[in-house]
Amino acid sequence: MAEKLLEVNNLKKYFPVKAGIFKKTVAYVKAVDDVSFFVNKGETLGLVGESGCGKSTTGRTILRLLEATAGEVIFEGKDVLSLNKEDLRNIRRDMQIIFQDPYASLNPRMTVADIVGEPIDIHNLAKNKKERNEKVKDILERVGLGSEYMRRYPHEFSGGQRQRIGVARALAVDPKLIIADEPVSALDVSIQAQVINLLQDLQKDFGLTYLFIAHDLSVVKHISDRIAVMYLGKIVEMADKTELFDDPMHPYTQSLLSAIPEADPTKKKERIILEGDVPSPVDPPSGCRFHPRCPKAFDKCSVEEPVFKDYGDNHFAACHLLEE
Amino acid sequence: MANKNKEKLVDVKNLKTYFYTEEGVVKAVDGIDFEIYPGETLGIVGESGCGKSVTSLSIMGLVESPPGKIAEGEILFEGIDLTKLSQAEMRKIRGNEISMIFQEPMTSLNPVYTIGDQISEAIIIHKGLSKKEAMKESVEMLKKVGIPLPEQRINEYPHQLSGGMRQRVMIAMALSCDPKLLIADEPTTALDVTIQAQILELMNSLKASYGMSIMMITHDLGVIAEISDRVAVMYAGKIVEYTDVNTLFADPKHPYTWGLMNSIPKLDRDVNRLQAIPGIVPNPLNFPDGCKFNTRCPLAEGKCFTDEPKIVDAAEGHKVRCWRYKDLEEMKKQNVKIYEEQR
Amino acid sequence: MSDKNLNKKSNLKSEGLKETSDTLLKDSWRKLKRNKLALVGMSIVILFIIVAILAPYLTPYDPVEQLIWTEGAAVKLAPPSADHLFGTDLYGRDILTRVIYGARISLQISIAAMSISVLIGIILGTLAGYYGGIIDDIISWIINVLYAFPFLLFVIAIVAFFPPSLILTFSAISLVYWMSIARVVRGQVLSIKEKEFVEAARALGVKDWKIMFKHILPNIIAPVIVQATLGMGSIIMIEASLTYLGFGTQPPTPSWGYMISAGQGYLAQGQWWWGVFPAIAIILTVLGFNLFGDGLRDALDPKSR
Amino acid sequence: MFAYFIRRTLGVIPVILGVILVVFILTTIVPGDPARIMMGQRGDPETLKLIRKEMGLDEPTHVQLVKFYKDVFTLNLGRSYRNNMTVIESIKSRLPVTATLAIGAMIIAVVLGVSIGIYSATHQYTWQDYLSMIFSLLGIASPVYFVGLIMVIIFARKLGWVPGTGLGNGEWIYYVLPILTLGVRPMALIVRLTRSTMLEVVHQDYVKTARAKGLKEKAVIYKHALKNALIPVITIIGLQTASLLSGVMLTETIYSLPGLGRLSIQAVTNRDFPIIRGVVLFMALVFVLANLLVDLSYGFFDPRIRYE
Repeated sequence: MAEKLLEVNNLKKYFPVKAGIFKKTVAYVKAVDDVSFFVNKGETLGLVGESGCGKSTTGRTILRLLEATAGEVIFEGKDVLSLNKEDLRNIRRDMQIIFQDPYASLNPRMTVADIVGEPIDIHNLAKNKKERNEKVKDILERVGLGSEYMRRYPHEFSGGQRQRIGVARALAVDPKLIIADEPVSALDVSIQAQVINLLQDLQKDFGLTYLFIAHDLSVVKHISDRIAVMYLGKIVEMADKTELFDDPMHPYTQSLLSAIPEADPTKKKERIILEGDVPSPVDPPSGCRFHPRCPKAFDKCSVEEPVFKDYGDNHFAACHLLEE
Repeated sequence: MANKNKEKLVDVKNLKTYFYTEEGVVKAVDGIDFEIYPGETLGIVGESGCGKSVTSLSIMGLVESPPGKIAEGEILFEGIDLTKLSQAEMRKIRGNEISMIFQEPMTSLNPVYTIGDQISEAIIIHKGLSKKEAMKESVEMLKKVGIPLPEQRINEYPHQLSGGMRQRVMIAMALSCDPKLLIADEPTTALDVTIQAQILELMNSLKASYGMSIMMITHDLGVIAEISDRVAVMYAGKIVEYTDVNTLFADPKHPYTWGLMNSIPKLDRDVNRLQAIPGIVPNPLNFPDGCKFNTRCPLAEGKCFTDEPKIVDAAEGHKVRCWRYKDLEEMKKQNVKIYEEQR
Repeated sequence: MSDKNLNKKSNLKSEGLKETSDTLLKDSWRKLKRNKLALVGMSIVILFIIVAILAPYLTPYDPVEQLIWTEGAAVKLAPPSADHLFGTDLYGRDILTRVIYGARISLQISIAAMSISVLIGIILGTLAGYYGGIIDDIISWIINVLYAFPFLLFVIAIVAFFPPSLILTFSAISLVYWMSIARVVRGQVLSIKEKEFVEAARALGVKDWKIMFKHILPNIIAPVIVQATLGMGSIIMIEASLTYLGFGTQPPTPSWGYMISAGQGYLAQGQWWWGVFPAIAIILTVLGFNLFGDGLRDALDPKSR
Repeated sequence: MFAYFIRRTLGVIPVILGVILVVFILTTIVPGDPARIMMGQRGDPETLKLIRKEMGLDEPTHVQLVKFYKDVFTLNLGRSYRNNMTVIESIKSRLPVTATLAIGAMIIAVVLGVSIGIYSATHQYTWQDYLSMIFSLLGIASPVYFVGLIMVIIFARKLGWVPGTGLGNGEWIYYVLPILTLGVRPMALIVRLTRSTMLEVVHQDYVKTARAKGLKEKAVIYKHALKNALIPVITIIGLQTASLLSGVMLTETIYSLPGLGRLSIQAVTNRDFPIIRGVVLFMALVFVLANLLVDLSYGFFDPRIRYE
């Protein structure tokens, strides 16, 4: 039985919408609305969805970069959401994040040595300056950057190299969990592969656990052990990756899978083209949130919200069709 | 031969578009040849900075000058060299016979004018219709690209529409004057997969009904496989491989194409590690001598560092620019992974 | 084998890394050097500062001593000559000398006023931008209110009722000028605190004050320097206007604004030098700061290359 | 859009309340006894007492403040200590001159500034462009009073085209030089800003789209680029009101025009507190209202705000 490292229960994150004459809160963007999942030690859970589905907000809320509206985030038995400032700082040694934009995620006024060294300083992981520099050097080499780069500033590096620096910074505290928020989507195809390989190598070497957030299903499939699919603030399906790709249960997952253009001109696959756009998370559809676009929706779907439950072998889904 | 020439809608010959910057000359497009036949879709694929967008802007005559300039070459459109046309003559072609859609639907529409205003503009100049008729025509176009409630939409402003809808508006605008060639520069890159699928389907069906040619520029091999008939792969301002889509995917002959295909994860098969191309694209101000791919190519040796390879016919209708494409073929046969799974 | 080496070397090069590291400062200097107008501006600014500092060594005359009492009427409103390059004024004072000493006064007031403004501006702007909420509401309200007053009238209303002095002048100017800095700082902090590197710092457990000092402040220094450089010109202009109207530096202390106001009556009669030279000094100095500031803006912008 | 209008309009209220507060503080922190300052040496104890009572100086500060707010809202701002006119009357009598100057200068600055700016941007790196850049750099760096001085000497004294100073019988010709003088600086600023925003806008994607449609360059510039480029220019016009009012003080001084600027300087020199309060308050309110108008006009130029 795999050991759970992270467990998220009924997590909600609502952003107030202010409007009108006095900028009163008139509604909420329900960015994350009652989301539950877990990540086992040493595995990679892929969290996929289209823009605005709440996947990045989920990641940030787990780390308390955003304060949750409701719910529980259990990391190694401790509820992260109720920790005080000091305990939170301590737990951040164990949970780290890698960002999407390699240009915005590094402080342009700090050298690489300082960027990677800062976490070491904060958590007193080095006894003296020499040890700190040794550590920084070490980590940089681990991510494929020579120590001769230490005194340079971020703007001197290419996107892929910057992303490596971001990985090094996260790695510096020796974390157990890394939340990777679209870490390769800003990179060119040939560079993407380099960073994906790096992340996989590091996982093996350090026994890392990843929550891998992305919109690109083929990348997620390559790197993940299990995959959760989000739509409009909710997880609609979660399963082992082969299970999910071979036997997608939720109509949204099915159409998502069919929509990916494959690099193989001989394969003309049957497309399920969804109608329209994703509705606004301010005023999500009643019942199942997918029903206005769902090719298989029936009466019940617009009235009652389907329950997210296990249909065997840890294959979770939320759809009325499955209950029939 | 002469007959075949006549058939070509577009014939680009030795096109060189350079940018003269303070740091030096950027050879964004450096001597490329390709052609587009009526009714076909030509895909141009490459990573950022390879010159694919500059190629499309060169055809449209929209390269910003200064600093950019078409330094050499011809762009024959129905036999007429576009590079020699005056601005006024070029304007009659732009938006009329050749039209273009861009990557960013969010910024490609003018925020201060209504959708109808912007679509009808091209109709008024090129078809000579009155404003009222043009508006009616715009509604028709919006219907064709699948925008619900078109009568209402023409009075709305771009910020009131979603990204996918805006891209549909761009397509409606581009097709409003029945162009012979539609240039699409990364039209789906900014969109989500399900919306991308909608747009690609729309483009395919419109192509069928309008019979125009499409030049599809993208970095996404999946989109290329989906929509193109023939493909040109670009790297550092040059076409490195040029053939029909099935051949390209079945038998890539350039190490760069080969690497690109192996560096993307596949849906239908699992690999433990991706075969990544090492290094990064060279700085355009500082291209290496010899083959421009030699800084990243595992096969590079001797000649590759000194002499630039010419693009040659490796097989019937299969052009490749590489000194060692035959060696690559050998290696592929022996199942050698040229991009070692280095750590 | 040599091929392999070659390969490796060009690899490094192609990755855009030069042999030596470019600091941001060097990078900015490189960009600034290309901008000729900015260099002109910078030269004027440097000249202005040198002249102000070295004033006593640059001229044999005293700025205040009225030579007509010792040398007679010949030095009264004398046109430019070898002895008096800019001529003399009604009291036989050397105008060049007074322009040079005027630079001193201008520099003192503008530097003092700008330093205070920058200090207040950074503190209040950062607090407003970083904490938002009620703190931001209050600070923004103060800024909006102060912005509503015509600058000159406001300063006059402050200085008019106190005994005139240098300290009063620069204090009054900085009392209203800080908001220009604060506005810039607030806007910058608002945008930078949303950047992912600040989120990364928070995710690492960096404390609030440290995020402000280490991650946010260094990134707003450039726009503050630009705003301060441009602002030096505005303050010099304000000080001159104040003096021109009789509310700033009091005679006989040499000051550009006063010289124009004293000399303007003689301008049309042909004795143009009394009023024109100090005016040229103002125009050049303000122009210098504006050109230099604009150049810095482009040079310090990490987006431009 | 209605909500936007209302919100902007209501947003002005705290600023106005603050402006009144600042005016109060300005005239209260004066060192010593305001009554004594106003009357100078001539004040006998009886008069001083009377003045103190009239101004409410014998009351505690917070009572004075409340009274001041009340006075402002009932437009009861007192009388000048020089000529016994009410403050409102004084402002009314001086306003036409200042309004003519300020509005005239603004119209010239906007019309010429925007046109020259566009011309400059569309003819980048030509001699006309350089000329307009030099003009605008000098315009920004030159003190208003020096510009006025030179204009008077050239156009009035030497060429005799227009009268020099004063207002004659209020004929329009007397306003020509002052308006030009006052307009130079804002015009120079608008030229620079229009030029730079135009150059920026011209590189936007939607301008590329417009060109790709085959539009004439004129239509691209004047239809697609201009309307977007004007948005920041309008902001600057609003913010320029304050410096324009500062300029008014200087312009009226050099041309000896009986406007609000002169009035304010005279009032300060004369220590005429009610007038100082009145004029400072009035000018600040003009600025606030001008910027409110600018905010509201965004609704016209920018549909993103109209549909907020």
